[in-house]
Amino acid sequence: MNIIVLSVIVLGVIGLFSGLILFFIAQKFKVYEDPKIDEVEAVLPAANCGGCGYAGCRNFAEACVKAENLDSLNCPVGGNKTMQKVAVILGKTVEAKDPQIAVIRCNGTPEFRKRTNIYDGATTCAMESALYGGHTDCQYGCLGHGDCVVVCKFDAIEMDPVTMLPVVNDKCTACGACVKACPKNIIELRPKGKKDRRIFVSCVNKDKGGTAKKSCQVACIGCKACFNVCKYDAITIDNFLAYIDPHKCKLCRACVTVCPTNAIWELNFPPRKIKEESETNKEAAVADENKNKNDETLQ
Amino acid sequence: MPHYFITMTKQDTIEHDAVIKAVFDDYYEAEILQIASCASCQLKKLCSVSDMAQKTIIVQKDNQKNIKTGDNVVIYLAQSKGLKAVFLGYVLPLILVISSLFITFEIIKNELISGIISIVILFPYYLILYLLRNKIENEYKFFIK
Amino acid sequence: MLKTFPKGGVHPPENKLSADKPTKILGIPEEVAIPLQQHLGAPNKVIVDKKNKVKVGQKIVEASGFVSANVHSSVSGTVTKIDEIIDASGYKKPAVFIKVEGDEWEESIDRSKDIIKDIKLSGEEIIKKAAEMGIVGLGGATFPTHVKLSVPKGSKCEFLIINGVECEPYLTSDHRLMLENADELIIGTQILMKALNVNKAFIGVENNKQDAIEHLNNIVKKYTNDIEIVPLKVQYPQGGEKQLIKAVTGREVPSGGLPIHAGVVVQNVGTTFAVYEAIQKNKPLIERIATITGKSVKEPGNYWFRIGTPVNMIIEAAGGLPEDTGKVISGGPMMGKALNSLDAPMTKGTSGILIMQIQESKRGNIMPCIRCTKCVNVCPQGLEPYLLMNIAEKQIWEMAEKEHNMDCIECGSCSFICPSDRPLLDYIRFGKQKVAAMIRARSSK
Amino acid sequence: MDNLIISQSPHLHAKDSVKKLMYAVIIALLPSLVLSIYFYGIGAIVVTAFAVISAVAFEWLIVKYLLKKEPSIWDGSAIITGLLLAFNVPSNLPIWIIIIGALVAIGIGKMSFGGLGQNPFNPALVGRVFLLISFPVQMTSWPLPIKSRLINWHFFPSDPKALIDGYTGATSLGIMKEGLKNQEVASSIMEKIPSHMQMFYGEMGGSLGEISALLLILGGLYMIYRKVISWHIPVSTIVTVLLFSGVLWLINPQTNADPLFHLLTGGLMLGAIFMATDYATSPMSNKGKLIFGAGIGILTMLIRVWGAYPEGVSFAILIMNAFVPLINKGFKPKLFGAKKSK
Amino acid sequence: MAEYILIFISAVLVNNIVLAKFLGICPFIGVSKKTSTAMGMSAAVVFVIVLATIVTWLLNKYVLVKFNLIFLQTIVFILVIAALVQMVEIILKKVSPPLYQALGIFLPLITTNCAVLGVAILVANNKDYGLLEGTVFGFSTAVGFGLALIIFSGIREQLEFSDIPKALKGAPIALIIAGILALAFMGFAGLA
Amino acid sequence: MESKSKFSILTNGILKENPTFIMILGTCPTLGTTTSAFNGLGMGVATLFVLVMSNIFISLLKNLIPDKVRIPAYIVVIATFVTIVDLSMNAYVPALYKTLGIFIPLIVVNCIVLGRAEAFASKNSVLDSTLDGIGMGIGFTLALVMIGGIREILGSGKIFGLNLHLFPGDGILVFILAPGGFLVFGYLMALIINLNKKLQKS
Amino acid sequence: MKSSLLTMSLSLLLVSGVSSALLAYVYSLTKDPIAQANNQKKIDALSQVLPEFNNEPIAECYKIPSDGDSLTCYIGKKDDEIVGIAIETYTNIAFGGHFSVIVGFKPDGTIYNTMILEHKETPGLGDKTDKEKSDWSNQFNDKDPNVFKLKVKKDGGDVDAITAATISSRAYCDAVSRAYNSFIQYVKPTLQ
Ligand SMILES: Cc1cc2nc3c(=O)[nH]c(=O)nc-3n(C[C@H](O)[C@H](O)[C@H](O)COP(=O)(O)O)c2cc1C
Ligand SMILES: Cc1cc2nc3c(=O)[nH]c(=O)nc-3n(C[C@H](O)[C@H](O)[C@H](O)COP(=O)(O)O)c2cc1C
Ligand SMILES: Cc1cc2nc3c(=O)[nH]c(=O)nc-3n(C[C@H](O)[C@H](O)[C@H](O)COP(=O)(O)O)c2cc1C
Ligand SMILES: Cc1cc2nc3c(=O)[nH]c(=O)nc-3n(C[C@H](O)[C@H](O)[C@H](O)CO)c2cc1C
Ligand code: SF4
Ligand code: SF4
Ligand code: SF4
Ligand code: SF4
Ligand code: FES
Repeated sequence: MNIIVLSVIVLGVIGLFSGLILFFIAQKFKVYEDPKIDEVEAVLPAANCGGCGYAGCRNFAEACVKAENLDSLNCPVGGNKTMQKVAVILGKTVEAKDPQIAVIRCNGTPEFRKRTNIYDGATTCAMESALYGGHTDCQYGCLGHGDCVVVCKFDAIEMDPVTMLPVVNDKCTACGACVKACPKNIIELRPKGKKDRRIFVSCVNKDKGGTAKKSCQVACIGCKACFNVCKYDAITIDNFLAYIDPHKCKLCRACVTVCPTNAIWELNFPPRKIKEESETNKEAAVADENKNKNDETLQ
Repeated sequence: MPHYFITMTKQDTIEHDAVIKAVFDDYYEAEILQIASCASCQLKKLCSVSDMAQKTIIVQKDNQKNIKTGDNVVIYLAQSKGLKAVFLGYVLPLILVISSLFITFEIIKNELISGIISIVILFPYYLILYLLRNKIENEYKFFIK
Repeated sequence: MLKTFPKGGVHPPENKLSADKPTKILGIPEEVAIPLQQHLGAPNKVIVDKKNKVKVGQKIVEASGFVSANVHSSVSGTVTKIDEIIDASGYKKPAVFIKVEGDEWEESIDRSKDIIKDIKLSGEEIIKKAAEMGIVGLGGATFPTHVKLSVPKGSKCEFLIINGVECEPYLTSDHRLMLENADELIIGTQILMKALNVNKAFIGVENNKQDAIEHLNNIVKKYTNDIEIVPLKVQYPQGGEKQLIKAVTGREVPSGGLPIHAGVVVQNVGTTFAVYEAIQKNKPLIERIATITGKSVKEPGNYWFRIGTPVNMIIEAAGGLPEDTGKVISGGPMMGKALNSLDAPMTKGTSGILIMQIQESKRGNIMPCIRCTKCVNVCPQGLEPYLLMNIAEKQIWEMAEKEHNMDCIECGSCSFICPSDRPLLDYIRFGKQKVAAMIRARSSK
Repeated sequence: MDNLIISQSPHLHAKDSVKKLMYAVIIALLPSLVLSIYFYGIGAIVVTAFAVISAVAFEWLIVKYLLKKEPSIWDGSAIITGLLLAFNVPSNLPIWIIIIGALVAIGIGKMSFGGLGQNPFNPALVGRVFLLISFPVQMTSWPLPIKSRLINWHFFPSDPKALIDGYTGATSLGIMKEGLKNQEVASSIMEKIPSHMQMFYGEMGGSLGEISALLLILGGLYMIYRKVISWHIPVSTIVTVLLFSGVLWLINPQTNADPLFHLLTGGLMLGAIFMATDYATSPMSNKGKLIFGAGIGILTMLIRVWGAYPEGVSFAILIMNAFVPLINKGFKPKLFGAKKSK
Repeated sequence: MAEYILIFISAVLVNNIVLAKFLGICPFIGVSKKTSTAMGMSAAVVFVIVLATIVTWLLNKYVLVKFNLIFLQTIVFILVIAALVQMVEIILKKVSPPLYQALGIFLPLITTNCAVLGVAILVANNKDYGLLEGTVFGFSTAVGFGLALIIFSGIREQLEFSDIPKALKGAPIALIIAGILALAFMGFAGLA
Repeated sequence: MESKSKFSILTNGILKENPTFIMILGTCPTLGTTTSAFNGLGMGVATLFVLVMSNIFISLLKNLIPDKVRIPAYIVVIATFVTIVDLSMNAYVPALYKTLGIFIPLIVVNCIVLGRAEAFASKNSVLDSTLDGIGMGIGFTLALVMIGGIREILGSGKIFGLNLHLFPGDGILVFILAPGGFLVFGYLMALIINLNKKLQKS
Repeated sequence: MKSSLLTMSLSLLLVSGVSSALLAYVYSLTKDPIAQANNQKKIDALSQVLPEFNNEPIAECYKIPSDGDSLTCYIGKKDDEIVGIAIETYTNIAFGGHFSVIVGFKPDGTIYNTMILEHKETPGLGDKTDKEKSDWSNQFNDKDPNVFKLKVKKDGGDVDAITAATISSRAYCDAVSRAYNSFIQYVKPTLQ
């Protein structure tokens, strides 16, 4: 028989047979994967950081495709821009969320927070904190081994070698990994604020004023000065610790100057004009003024 | 709380990462995540000629855990059960095939026939499995970790 | 062959510098700070207020549950405040501060030196009284003694073991107690036996305390045949209760189980003495013996101190803090806690204050694990410490649980022996915390 | 004293350190080195020196420039690797080959896995087997032991044949294997090779450190005494070889060498005492160690009796190294209070 | 019998499919780090390879050689193997869904690339092998693959805790380990 | 998919998505056929041919083949070209054919080929697919030649058969044996991955 | 394209049909060159181990017995006069087990030339038996095995072994003497 005819027959039969089996099975087993998942995944940052609450970007993409609306889903890394793109792909809407950033709520550099003992153990914050309060009298303060630095996938936290405090830079995507890692609960995710400006109390010390002040010169002592000066009810004080609600705070900077221990931080603000002339007096004056005003409005 | 209070339940298990695909009244359907190197591969859907099927697995419901579709979970099966499954699924039929090949060849000395018999012998094997399906049913339960 | 536990263990230099120093009584400080919680278990509530006058032995803190213990005032005077103080845990903990005025005792307490042999109370009454008197284990874990004595339904206690091992280097308080208060100890043992309804008790003593073994043997003859003094090989952690039980009775406490699951209850000699005083003399647990010791300490010694006395005081009594102090440890060098404040109050659990020299207390540089298996070989619990540390470093807690990290008794033998100076126990503890949290979360779900 | 030091318990530490352990091993190896210098002359010194120096140097370079970390080469482990590599090669090996060996041992065998303690395979053996397979000619021509001869060593032998004639010869194992293959009777082959006594104290041809069972055993006892190693691996390896070869020998003493011969020849002692016991590459539990040793014994004998190579210790150890993680998984130390197996 | 033992030793140790023959390396490198999973996968591979060997051998001898169509070997084999493997899957699923599920986590089919086709071609083209020898060879080769896989999963599990230089993490270190293993396995030379 | 320039399609496979070093596909032929630079080249070119041809044909056929039998059909197409290569090599370069041995038919299961067919050719124009095939093929070939070259130089002191007289003897034999293949591939892969990372960063 | 059973079957049939036809065509094109290529090596070998000839020895080959096996024998003739006899022989005691050698004898029984055909010896060692790698095998040329003992010197013969590859050398001798024995027994007598 002609070899061509023969091979056509043999291969035709085998090809058809196995092709159909393959087809049949493909059909049986085929899990429908929405092609949109791929598309969504493509616009995601591929950082696989888990900041969205899902195991990886693909899982997040799946969740986006499945979800009825995107309100509860957010990729902190990509931010609004990415979520907007996702929304376009999926034909859904998404409300813009305030971008967030991590802030370090500890102020106690070695200069202000004296070491009281020498820690000689495994250099992780989690383990030092498991052993005792910390190598300073402040039990709340940063331990400085940088557990937060280690977990950050974006190189957004560095340890300042002088202050021994972590510093967050603008690579931060608010993934929240550091927040989880810090055994002292020092790190908070706060809205980035207009022009990247933020005001917050850089301290989590819940000791009474005196004790706090003794252990760290720049601790929040719960003196209520800021509380009194804030016109927008943005400040609350619990357990001798002030907290500024970022959503209420209007960035007026009034509180910053009244804080007797400089525990309130303002970031990315232009330098104060008055400050240039003479320092404390004027500041105090302004503070007083504010306080007065505040009192008046209260009355 | 000191650890004395805690009852320990340990058991050797075979675990696998999976994603919950659907939640039903008394079970979940979970899809196995491919092993790491494959999961990240761009070509996973077509990598090998025959490996296209994603595995969907029925997992026992655990009412105490609040699990929704899309959750990443670890599912597990008792290791002894897993190895038993391997035995029933691969090892036993393998023994069957090889021994029938050798035995029939010893008897009839014909490669074609004994070869075919050794393959065909799988069908009664699977028939038996099929008849026993209810017995097997209850053994291989996956749970959520 | 002396009895010992079958596997593992180390033999650190004993350095029992104060073994031949008879106990003295430490003076009463001007102010004491009595922590509210000096036991393992549920937190307590204070029943005195600022400005209240209290007497020695007056109950000031009440147990808030079964696994909890009362606290009594160790001095007489005025409550100045209820505030926080850094204790041996290194954290600020609430405490009752009392300004000392005189030394006025509750009348019910029998302060005579007489030895009372008759045990009048029934078993149940003994347990109740022990609870009332705030007795907790003085062997280290400060677990409320009445809980241990209340054998749960379904289990039966067959033996009582009195732990006079004192396997920690440096410490000698139990040793001195056995020498100086043997009669009370034996009676205390009988009380415990009655409470537990057992008719066999052992007193385990390490063989490096020959004098105590002989002395106890002599004394016990006067009382009963049911108490046996068992000399044990000098091997750390002979005093760990699982190891002690194995060494004395050959039984193994099941993994994850309690001594009672092996039919045994273990009590420290100090606890036993405290039980004697509580039952026979109505005296709550307000004082105990602590060893003050260390290579550079001028006068190492053993002191009876009132609960709440600041650590500083006992150091002063021993000649002050030496120049070359590196660490001050509450407890022994193997299991004690390094103190970060010398104002910390000494509590029911303080068996000694050890002052270590700088060069002795600095840890070596951490090197990679060379897999020398020394840690595996010394672990009395049959664990693989190197692996547990690796797992903890990588934070794979499921695996840590599978590798039984909860079975670690934190004896520290592994860290002690490791030639690479790896902080094995640091990591294992960390892992235990995490796994315990995980298990708790699981069982509460 | 203002600032107290704080750390977790235990606060005491045994006096051992990695360095001390490693130097104990080095001390245990020295007698064999001296003997080999006595028999093989200056070549033994040169090969050993180059092996050690280049092993240490490569470790330093790799740590410093590739891993960009602070090198800590004086822990002694690289010295041991160099020493043992040298112990496993003929004393007339050209320098450039031993340097390649050290590079492979340290670079591939050790540092690729992260360095000290992390390597799954014995570095010196990785280097040795690499060389054996790469340079079979140079690696299998052993100088004969000549008492106190001095210079017999060539820097760059242009013609490898020069190595073989005259003062080099096969090892006893090689002669035995060759002979048995040619259907000679074991007892008559024995006449061509050194006596058991000579083998025991070390007058025979072979790799430079493997020759004297006596001194190696002494070194081993010293290490056991210093608690550097435990007895499990050496004993189980040696006993397995003894049993295996004993059974063969009892079956047919004509076609099989006697058990003592198998013990005393080749790298068995060196391997069992110094190389199988390498911490990083041996199992963690005592049970595991016994199994590991037995595996080495069996594989060694398989290769010696039926394989192409006259000697199989190196291969056997490397192969068992690969099984160590599985052994560690399967044979854990007995957990205190573990429930009796149901 | 001795002949089969020789084939077995040769295929498992001396000419190990992964370490000496360079087949099936992708799954070898990408395989799970869990030893238990590796064992399950190995069993799956053995089964699949033996089946494939028998079927392709028969096809080769009684169709391709008979009709002088050897040149269709590659194409026929690949199609038949693919179909065969899928068929086993589907039968298993139909016959015993729970069993199928339990096996699901062993992801057997990922390993069916090079190794299966390679063994089929090797056996079919080896003039010395009859069906029985071919089957034994296929079986042994697969066992060799499984052995390598299991050893490897163990080492990788242990390496989880090592501090591998960053540049070598992942596939490179896997290859290096394979290299050293291959080096070690050369010691078996001459055994068969 | 974003439209890419023709040039980037071509160069994609050479470094950025190099099938051997970056995607780690087709490891078996990569190791099995690289005992010398020439053998690597031969294997690379054979694969290149199959890649290009199957890409072209699949791109041409993409609208004709029903989706569901796509994979079997692709396999048939690919296997056809593999067989053609097999036959022609056997006929015209028998020595090379012998050394490459089983790895020629195994091109069928090389993930690169089917992968490109599915991921690229089935979605793109014939021209693009051709370019993609060429790029990937060149990437693969370059990798094989590199590995083969290194193994040849180290293993026998030669390159493309030319003796470089590097060693007094024959060279470091291991490198032309199996273990050397793994080692060279491993270290080279590490090098290239890192280079690639650096390039992409800058 | 939309999938239906018809289109699917059709397209599959079409694809396989076309490709098999194509393959069959290519096969018929390459058939002869392949056959030739397969023979070429032997022809080259024959022309090496035999003095110049002008017949077609491959067409005229026949089998001769040897220890229960058989060897292939090729007669080289120049102008119908026998100039040499090539015997394809083998050994099983080589380092890699088996290799085959072709030995050319002059009609008087002296060796004209020898050449290894296929081997699995170690590169750099045993492969020096290969003419391409070393001229070691030339030492057999023009030797009469009757006087020249076909054993390595170590075994009391006259053959210089390759350094550190005595096994391969011994195996080569084994193969050559196998050929010589059959030659003396079965071929030589027919030449007279
Ligand atoms: C490692 C280790 C060592 C111990 N050493 C002693 C010891 O030497 N003496 C002692 O009384 N208790 C020691 N203990 C505490 C005992 O395990 C046990 O808790 C105690 O004897 C129980 O008695 P108690 O409740 O009266 O304290 C040790 C515990 C551990 C974990
Ligand atoms: C919930 C709980 C129940 C316990 N029950 C008993 C018991 O029934 N019998 C007993 O002997 N010890 C019991 N213990 C005490 C512990 O076994 C142990 O003796 C105590 O924690 C002190 O241990 P250590 O000093 O060795 O660390 C119990 C502990 C806990 C936390
Ligand atoms: C990797 C390696 C490959 C070898 N290959 C061969 C070989 O192909 N042929 C051979 O005769 N010997 C080979 N040998 C050498 C033999 O193992 C043995 O050393 C030799 O046959 C006997 O040594 P001799 O020739 O010096 O007497 C090889 C050795 C090694 C290490
Ligand atoms: C008892 C003992 C045996 C050793 N044996 C070896 C050895 O055989 N090969 C080696 O390279 N290093 C050896 N070393 C050194 C060291 O452990 C080795 O380099 C590690 O494998 C490096 O991780 C040994 C060390 C000790 C303590
Ligand atoms: S700084 Fe914290 S929140 Fe920001 S990216 Fe890093 S880990 Fe995430
Ligand atoms: S912020 Fe928290 S985690 Fe970061 S260094 Fe300070 S204590 Fe550690
Ligand atoms: S692991 Fe725990 S029990 Fe074991 S030696 Fe270490 S501290 Fe002791
Ligand atoms: S003792 Fe230290 S070095 Fe040795 S195995 Fe344990 S952790 Fe590793
Ligand atoms: S090329 Fe991937 S398994 Fe062979």
